[in-house]
Amino acid sequence: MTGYMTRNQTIFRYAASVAMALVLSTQVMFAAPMKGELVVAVAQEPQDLAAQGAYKEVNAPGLRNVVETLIAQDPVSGNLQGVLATSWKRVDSRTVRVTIREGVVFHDGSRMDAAAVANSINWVWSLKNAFTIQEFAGSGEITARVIDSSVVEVSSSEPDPLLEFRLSLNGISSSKQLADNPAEHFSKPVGTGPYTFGEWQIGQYWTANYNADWWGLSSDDAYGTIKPDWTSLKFVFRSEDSARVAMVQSGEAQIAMFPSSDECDRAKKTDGYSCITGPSTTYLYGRLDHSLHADERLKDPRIREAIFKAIDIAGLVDLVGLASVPPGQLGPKGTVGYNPDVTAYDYDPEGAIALIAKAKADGVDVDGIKIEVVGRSSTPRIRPTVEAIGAMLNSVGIKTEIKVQTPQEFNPRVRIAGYANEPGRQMMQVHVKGNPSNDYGLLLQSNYACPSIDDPTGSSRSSVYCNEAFDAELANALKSTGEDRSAKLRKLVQTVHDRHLIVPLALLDRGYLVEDGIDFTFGSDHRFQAVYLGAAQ
Amino acid sequence: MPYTLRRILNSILLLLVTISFVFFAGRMIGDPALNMLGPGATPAALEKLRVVAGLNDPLWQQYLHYIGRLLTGDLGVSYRFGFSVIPALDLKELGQPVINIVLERLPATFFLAGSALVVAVPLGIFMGVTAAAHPRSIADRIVTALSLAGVSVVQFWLGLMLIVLFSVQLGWLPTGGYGGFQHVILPALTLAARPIGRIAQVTRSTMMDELAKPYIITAQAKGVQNHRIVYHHALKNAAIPIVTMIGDETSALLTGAILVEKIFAWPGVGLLIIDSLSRSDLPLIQASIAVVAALVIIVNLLVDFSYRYFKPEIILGRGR
Amino acid sequence: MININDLPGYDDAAPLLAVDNLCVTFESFEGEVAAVDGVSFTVNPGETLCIVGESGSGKSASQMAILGLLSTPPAIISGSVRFCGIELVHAPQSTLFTVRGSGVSMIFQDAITSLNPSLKVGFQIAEVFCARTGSDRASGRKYAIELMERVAIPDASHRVDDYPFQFSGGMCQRIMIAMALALNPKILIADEPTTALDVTVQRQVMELLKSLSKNADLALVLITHDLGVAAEQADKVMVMYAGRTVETGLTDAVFAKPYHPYTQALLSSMPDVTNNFNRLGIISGSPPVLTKLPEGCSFRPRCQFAAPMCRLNRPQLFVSGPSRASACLRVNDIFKKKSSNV
Amino acid sequence: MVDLSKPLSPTDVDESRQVQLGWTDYMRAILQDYITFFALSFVLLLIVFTLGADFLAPHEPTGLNLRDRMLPPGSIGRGGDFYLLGTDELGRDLFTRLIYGARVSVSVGVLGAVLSAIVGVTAGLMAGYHGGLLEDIVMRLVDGMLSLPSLLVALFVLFILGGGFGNLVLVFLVLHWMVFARMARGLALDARNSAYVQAAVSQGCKSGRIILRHILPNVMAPILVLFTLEIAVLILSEASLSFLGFGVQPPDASWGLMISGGREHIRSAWWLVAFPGLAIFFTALSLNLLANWARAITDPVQRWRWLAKRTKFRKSK
Repeated sequence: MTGYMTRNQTIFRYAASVAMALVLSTQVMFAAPMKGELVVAVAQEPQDLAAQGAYKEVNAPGLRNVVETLIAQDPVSGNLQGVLATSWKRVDSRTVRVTIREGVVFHDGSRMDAAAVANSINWVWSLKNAFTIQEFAGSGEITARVIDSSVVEVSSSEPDPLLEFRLSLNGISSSKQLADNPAEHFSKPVGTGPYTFGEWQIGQYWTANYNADWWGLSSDDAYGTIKPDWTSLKFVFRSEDSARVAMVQSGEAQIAMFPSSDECDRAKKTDGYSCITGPSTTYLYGRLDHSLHADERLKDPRIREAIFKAIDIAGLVDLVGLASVPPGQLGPKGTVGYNPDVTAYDYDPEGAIALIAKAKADGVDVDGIKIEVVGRSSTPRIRPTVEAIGAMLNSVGIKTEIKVQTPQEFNPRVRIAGYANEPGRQMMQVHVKGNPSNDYGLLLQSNYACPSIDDPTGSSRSSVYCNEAFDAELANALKSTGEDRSAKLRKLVQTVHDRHLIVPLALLDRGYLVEDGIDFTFGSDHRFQAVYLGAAQ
Repeated sequence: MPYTLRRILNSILLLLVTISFVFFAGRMIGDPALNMLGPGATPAALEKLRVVAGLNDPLWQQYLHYIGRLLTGDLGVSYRFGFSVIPALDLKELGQPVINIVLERLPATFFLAGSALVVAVPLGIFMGVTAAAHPRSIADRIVTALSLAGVSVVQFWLGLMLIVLFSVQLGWLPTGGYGGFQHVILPALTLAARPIGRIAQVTRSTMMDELAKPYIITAQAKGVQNHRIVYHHALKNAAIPIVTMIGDETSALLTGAILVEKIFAWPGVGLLIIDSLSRSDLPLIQASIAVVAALVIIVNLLVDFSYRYFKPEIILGRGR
Repeated sequence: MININDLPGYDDAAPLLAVDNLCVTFESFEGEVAAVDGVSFTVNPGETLCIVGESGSGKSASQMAILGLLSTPPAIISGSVRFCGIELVHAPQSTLFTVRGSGVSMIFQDAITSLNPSLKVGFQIAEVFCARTGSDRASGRKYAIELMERVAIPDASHRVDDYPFQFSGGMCQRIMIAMALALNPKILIADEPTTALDVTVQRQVMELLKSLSKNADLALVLITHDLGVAAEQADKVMVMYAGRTVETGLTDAVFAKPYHPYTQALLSSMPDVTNNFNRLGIISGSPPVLTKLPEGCSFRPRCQFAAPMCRLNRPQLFVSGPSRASACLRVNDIFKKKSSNV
Repeated sequence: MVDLSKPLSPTDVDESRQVQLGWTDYMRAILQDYITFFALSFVLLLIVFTLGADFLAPHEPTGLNLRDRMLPPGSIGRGGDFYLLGTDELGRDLFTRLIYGARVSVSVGVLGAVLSAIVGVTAGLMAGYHGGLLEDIVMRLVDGMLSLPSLLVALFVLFILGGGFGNLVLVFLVLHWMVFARMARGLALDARNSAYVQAAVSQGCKSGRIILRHILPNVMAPILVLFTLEIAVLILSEASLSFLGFGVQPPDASWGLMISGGREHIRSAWWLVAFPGLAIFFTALSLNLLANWARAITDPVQRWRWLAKRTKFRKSK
């Protein structure tokens, strides 16, 4: 019986693909002409194209064209809107019920029903799988269960006001693929999006082709305002800034991601393409070892203050380019818990020298300090940044050692499981991290809460700070909502600022070089989606 | 032929030594299981992988195992999607065999290195011969200057400058990437600069020596045309140092391609090596090095055997 | 292909080879060096001319200059060389290529190194033949075998595909001769063809040259320092010293009665020619250094008969008898002295 | 004696008399040969700047000046500082950085070449002089290592050991001693059969003494030429390895690293890439030229050619 079904399905699928081909060809012939291939020069090759990667555009650029989420942020308003979900409803502090869109089919032909969605959500958020999205999105295990064929109930193990937001992060991919060929889940994404995955030439590019069968083409509430114009998308990996720019300039690519500020300025004077920039929620910051496995001398508040005073943040912002001076905290104005009283750390080298002298007079072995300023090689413009910080600290009399390490070297040293083995460390990690949740909760938790060696999957596993009283207050704040939550978070923001734990160095803008004739809308999450792209007016 | 056999055996031994070196040295960079599964791996998963992959065996046993699999063409599985990080998948082997990944990249490297050779060999020989045939002339000076410049220039710097000039300023050629003729011009030129210089230098000096030999006068005296004397009589006798140099430079091209492929985003073995180094993908690094070393050793072998064509004494067994 | 007859200046009636006041100078570290200084001679069809002299006397340089084989610079060549009326000094390359091989051929001292080690001998022999006549390789090979048989190389049909290193020195010299004969030249210049060979082989090679010149009506210019060879082979002899001709004339006449002390000295070292002058068994001193030639007569420092007058000016060639000339200021005195000595 | 079957060259004519040349002749020859003179001057200047960087550099090498970022060559900064070759992305004087970069690049090259030469020449001379099993082992090793892809092996070893000055020099030693060994062995073979060594042997000299006092001085010239060339090769290799991130690590600034850093700004600040590249180019070029000159001047036949051009000034004197 199963065999019969399968054969029947096969025949049906053949018929469907023939029909689809016919539709497609008539569309190509008679409908509005499509624009051919859209080439996007991206800065980085994805590590993989697993569905969980939809949360980080930087690491998996373009994935959201293939794999869609239940909910997404509107690029213009920033409000949550339904994609694969048509509506959702809060049940309690830790549960949301989501009604999913009917009639949507994955690219492999399997139906996207409640079971498939639940399966996909459980896969991505399973603590056993320990995907990086969990670290990004904060603690609490998310599970999903089927209510009926079109309703899924998603719950978090902790009270979670941001649960809907978290659902905007993870991609929904085919359960059939996970069952049949889990290996391909990482290299050949199967989603529901307007483009189907084409091929991935490792080291070169990955492509996606127009999906004539996309649900959005027949739906009034599709999130894209414009029909997909391009027959195919090609994401070309070019780590060199100048190479990406040159690709747009020579017409090899229509869009180049993340040009430097120089290039952006230059684009204004050049015909044929322009530079579009916009604010992001991404921060460049320095995290200085504090409570855990840190050198004793770094626990002296004068030393820490001196280090923070020695850093010319405005200068660094200028150096990094396409950025602004952050307000002394890791979230922009408008974030829940934003503290207007906290401002950027003062640049005061004389003050720093005085503080150090005082500490020295009190018997602190200042000359023995040697701060290791480390960046990850994949971070843009990291080398000059760490060199500059090193030089700034040197100039107030603090010795430094600067390093740019590969992710393989760097990543273990950031996580508690790795740095627990490094006794007496004096490291300042220079990092980039996004905070799209519009709320300080996740941010404080992942950066300032005590990490646990025993639970390497914990959300705060990369924190270098540990204070039980702080953790208790944070847990309390995370459970609350509304103005109460804001007030509690504000207080915590003040605390971390005063303790000189993390120095926000720059609030990064993101820029794109875009060929003239293309209208490109993007939100603060900076996810590249071809459906937001159309011919300019 | 015993000589041929001996050379081949020597080469195989050398390859084995190289591969062994890479194997043991690779073990110095830490726990392979941890490298494979990444820092997020649970101790249970690590232990499981160690058992499955035989990492708990004594090193010599692992080595023999590695060599044994190598003989069947199996160089392991890439760490990239290598073993499932995902306990739910119960440690399935997900990755591609590294040998396939390397072989997939070879054509691109061959295309690049081949294009560079196609430019460098005739041009280098022509320059060297011209200079030798007209010593101290303007042509000689130009050739000497160009060949010195070719060996003194930093390859990747030249590549960058060519990109700035031809792709950015003039917009004539693409900035990089894999493709047809247009794409290969700049990387091939960049790669060819040094071999052109080296081949021209060695051609010039050996041809000067050859052209001063008595048989040249004989050929002149019997009325052979100059170009024929130079290209037919002298060049064949000058061939051994030139071919040796071409062989050396071919080997250098295969490895020099690392830099050029990086600059031009050319998806060959060189770029693969850089990528796999930055990902610490040890099986892939080992396989790439093994393949490139094998190629280089084969080139050396071919050069060695080609001597017989140029020196009849060697074939006929009456070495000088 | 251009024939010799088509070259400008070709004149059937002109002497086969007429060299007039040929000078070859080299630029050197210490100034200019005259390797050949005003040499003149003619060669007629079928004739054998021997040029005799010590090493460095300019014998070879003059012959190389004739065929345009010296690279200029560093050599500077002046004077005139006419082959059948065709001027060869500063002639265009095309003229030289035509004349070489088909008009004048040259063979060299060290046959083994003078053959291309990496080409088969048959190919080398027939190379210009194929190039000039447009023949294919097969007929070239056939022709090469023919020529090899002509110079008496045994088993030519097999050895045609061998390489030079597979032959002995004498055989190599034969191959070179065969090669030189490939285009039926009218003159063969042989530059000390036997010096590098064993004595027995020397003889065979000389016999071969002799028979070739007899049978093929080939004019021969033989450069040698071996007066025995000269006496046996030559119709005419020319003696050179320090780049200059010191004596020239018909072989029998010169050998019977040398008019130049240098010729006398050379002859005296030849026991089998004549023992008239046996008291002058050796030539004292050493050959001159061309950059430091003495004033006046170059031979003066080594000359028994040197007189103050020899220091004053360089002796010119002057006719000292029927069809012979010598360059000694004291030719009459010597002769008297010799006569009186007898 | 003179063999006239060759085209005559004056070399043959005066080969019989050795021209005795003093060092003033060489100096004069260099002064007349403007190309070699340029090369020598460049190398001398480089040495002076490398040794005297602390006194000669116009600015602080690591001094940060974010107000004067990426000024083009010949600019005057806001504080009135003059920047001959412009400034880099941190506002540091490029000329100063080049001088300090020379320290790293040149010393990696020189140190690598010195160590390779010491090891290689020792091994080669011993192998060539003693022969036998030692020679077999050394030469097998040399041949084997020479046929390895050296850049690749260097990359791999540095990947394992980590980059940095010391490791870089170590890798260069391991991968370049063979070049010296091969040459030294050939020279030692020749020397072993020469009259002066035979004479020393017959006088009962110990082999160590013969190698050190008799052979080594006589083979020094070609080894020095090779040494010069190797410095150039190593400087180029260092640049490549540093460029790929496996060589010298910041804040040490080598020329290769400077190119690597400037690459991001290649379109807006060409000088950041152009000048370090030119510095490497001219250094390598000068070393090559000097090696060519030294090779010519120590070769009796070629020496004539070099000095012949100088005939005129000799005469006019």
